[in-house]
Amino acid sequence: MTTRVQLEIFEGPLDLLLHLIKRNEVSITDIPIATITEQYLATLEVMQTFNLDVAGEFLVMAATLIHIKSRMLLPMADDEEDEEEGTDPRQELVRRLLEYQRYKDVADQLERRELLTRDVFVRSAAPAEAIPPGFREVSVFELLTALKRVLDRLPKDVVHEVMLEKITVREKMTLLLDHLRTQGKILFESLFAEVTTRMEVIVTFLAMLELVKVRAIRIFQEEASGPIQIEAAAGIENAPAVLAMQDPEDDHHGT
Amino acid sequence: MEREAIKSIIESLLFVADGPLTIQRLGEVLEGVEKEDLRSTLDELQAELENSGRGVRLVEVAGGYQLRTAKVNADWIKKFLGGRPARMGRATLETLAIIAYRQPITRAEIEAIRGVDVDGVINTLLDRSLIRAVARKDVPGRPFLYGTTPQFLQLFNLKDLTHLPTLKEMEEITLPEIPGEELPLESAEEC
Amino acid sequence: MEREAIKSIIESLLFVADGPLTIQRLGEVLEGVEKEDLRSTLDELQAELENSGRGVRLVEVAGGYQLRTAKVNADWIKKFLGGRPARMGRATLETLAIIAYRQPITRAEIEAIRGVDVDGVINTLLDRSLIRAVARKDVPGRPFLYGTTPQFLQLFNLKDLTHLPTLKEMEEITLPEIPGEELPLESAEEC
Repeated sequence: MTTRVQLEIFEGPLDLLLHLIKRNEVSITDIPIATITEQYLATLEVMQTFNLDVAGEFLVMAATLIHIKSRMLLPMADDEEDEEEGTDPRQELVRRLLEYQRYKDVADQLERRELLTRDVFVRSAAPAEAIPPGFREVSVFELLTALKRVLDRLPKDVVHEVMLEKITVREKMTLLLDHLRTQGKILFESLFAEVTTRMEVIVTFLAMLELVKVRAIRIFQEEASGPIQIEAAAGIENAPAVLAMQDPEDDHHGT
Repeated sequence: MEREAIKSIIESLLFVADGPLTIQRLGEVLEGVEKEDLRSTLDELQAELENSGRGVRLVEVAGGYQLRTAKVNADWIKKFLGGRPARMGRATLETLAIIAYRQPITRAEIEAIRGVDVDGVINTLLDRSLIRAVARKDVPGRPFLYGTTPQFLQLFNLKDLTHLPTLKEMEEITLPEIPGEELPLESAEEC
Repeated sequence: MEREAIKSIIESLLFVADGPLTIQRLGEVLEGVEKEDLRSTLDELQAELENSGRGVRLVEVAGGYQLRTAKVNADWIKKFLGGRPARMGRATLETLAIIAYRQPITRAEIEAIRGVDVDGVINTLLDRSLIRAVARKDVPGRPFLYGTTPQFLQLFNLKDLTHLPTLKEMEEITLPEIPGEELPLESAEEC
């Protein structure tokens, strides 16, 4: 069973070869091919004896070793090149072993470093405070509650109807600003007085939201649970300019 | 075990814990250390962090102990977190709002409300685990119905959906903060 | 602002950050504080945590700064967190090493070096966000080219890729021959 355990630790044919080279205390650059080939094949045999699945790569390497060994035994003519690659097969093998060895070495070094989740740990759970907000503006939801109320007053399921609406958020924003310019302060509810579809409610609402965001309008109550009022923020005359700057973002509000 | 070593271990455990840590739980890990010793070590750690004006403090909360940032740095943390580049866009925000208040709701219904295609936005929200498909609507095509997730509640610091802001809270509205904007310097400089 | 206050704020920010924090980012939050001051404050904080044998340390990693638990407490944290820590196998490590040094690199190129199929390993590494596809190679089939991620740097506690352990130069080793040339017969005949 010890043999088996050892066999399973080979990462591949190159790993096995490096192991054999080390065990024989020979140099990678000067591999005694006959000996190493013999031991390599013997190892594969052991693997098969234990019914281990010998991966195709191991067999390919076996063939390569046998091929190199046979070439070693033949006198080599100066002009005769390897029929496959135009290079000496042992040389290519040496190059591969050396390169693989380099990465094995650095892998060892990496493994000895302070590894995250083995040696050191960072905070596991992002606390609530660390969650990216992006929309920490709770006021949006406060406003949406108002929207919900308005929606609840409307007949249910007019979804098809809303698709036909042509009014856009930008148009509503302009209307609302005009309205505020002439009326001064208005009641939130009055915005929806003549609105009949959910779509229009929502478009109106979104328009109001946009205006709050660019600080063109202000929404307030004079007392708790009192009527919600809307008024133009100071410097409303600048609002159209602000809106113009918002143009690219407004595209998605079109109906 | 030495007291300083125990303190160091406790600090490490508090650091990796995802919630308040009870003395009980600490005792399970640090077997053999008496509860009184744990408690006095915690007190010591708490005092040290406090007295040296550290950015991280140890607080006793919800029956356990938890490392938290120093209150005095709150505005800076808000500025740091609020100024993150990967902020949610307006479209995402609004879609999330509609889902939060109208759940369960289908993609088509959201699109009907917003008047635009919301595929990308829905995917973003799904990716960030703020919404999830909760069921299928019994209409042709059996579209998914979306609802918000616990992460959504966490993000808005809500106990549950019934705690979504109500009309009463409207009074608290002054001017909403524009995301990414700087914090007022007066409050920041108090630190 | 006072130096101690800055240090406290920095510690708070490091505590809430979900990854290494760059000097750049700290500078954006702490406007007006010079980069050198930030750096020296970080160094100071690092030294303080180190010298007082605290359970939390400050490390420079992946281009930024991050709070991490002290290595000496690793076993206790593992006991506390429970479960078997995901050990990194040899195949994974070797493949990761090859990608780290040779990036951008294709699957086939990695296989050529390791001598075995790496499909499974590549998928594991992609899942764990340690590598990512960075481009496609302009060869038939347009295979993906892989590179390492910031998470890779974090995993191995590396400041950046230039801090990888030195890879032994191939040139340092005397190869029998330059590819294409003949093998010297003397050495070949020894076999």
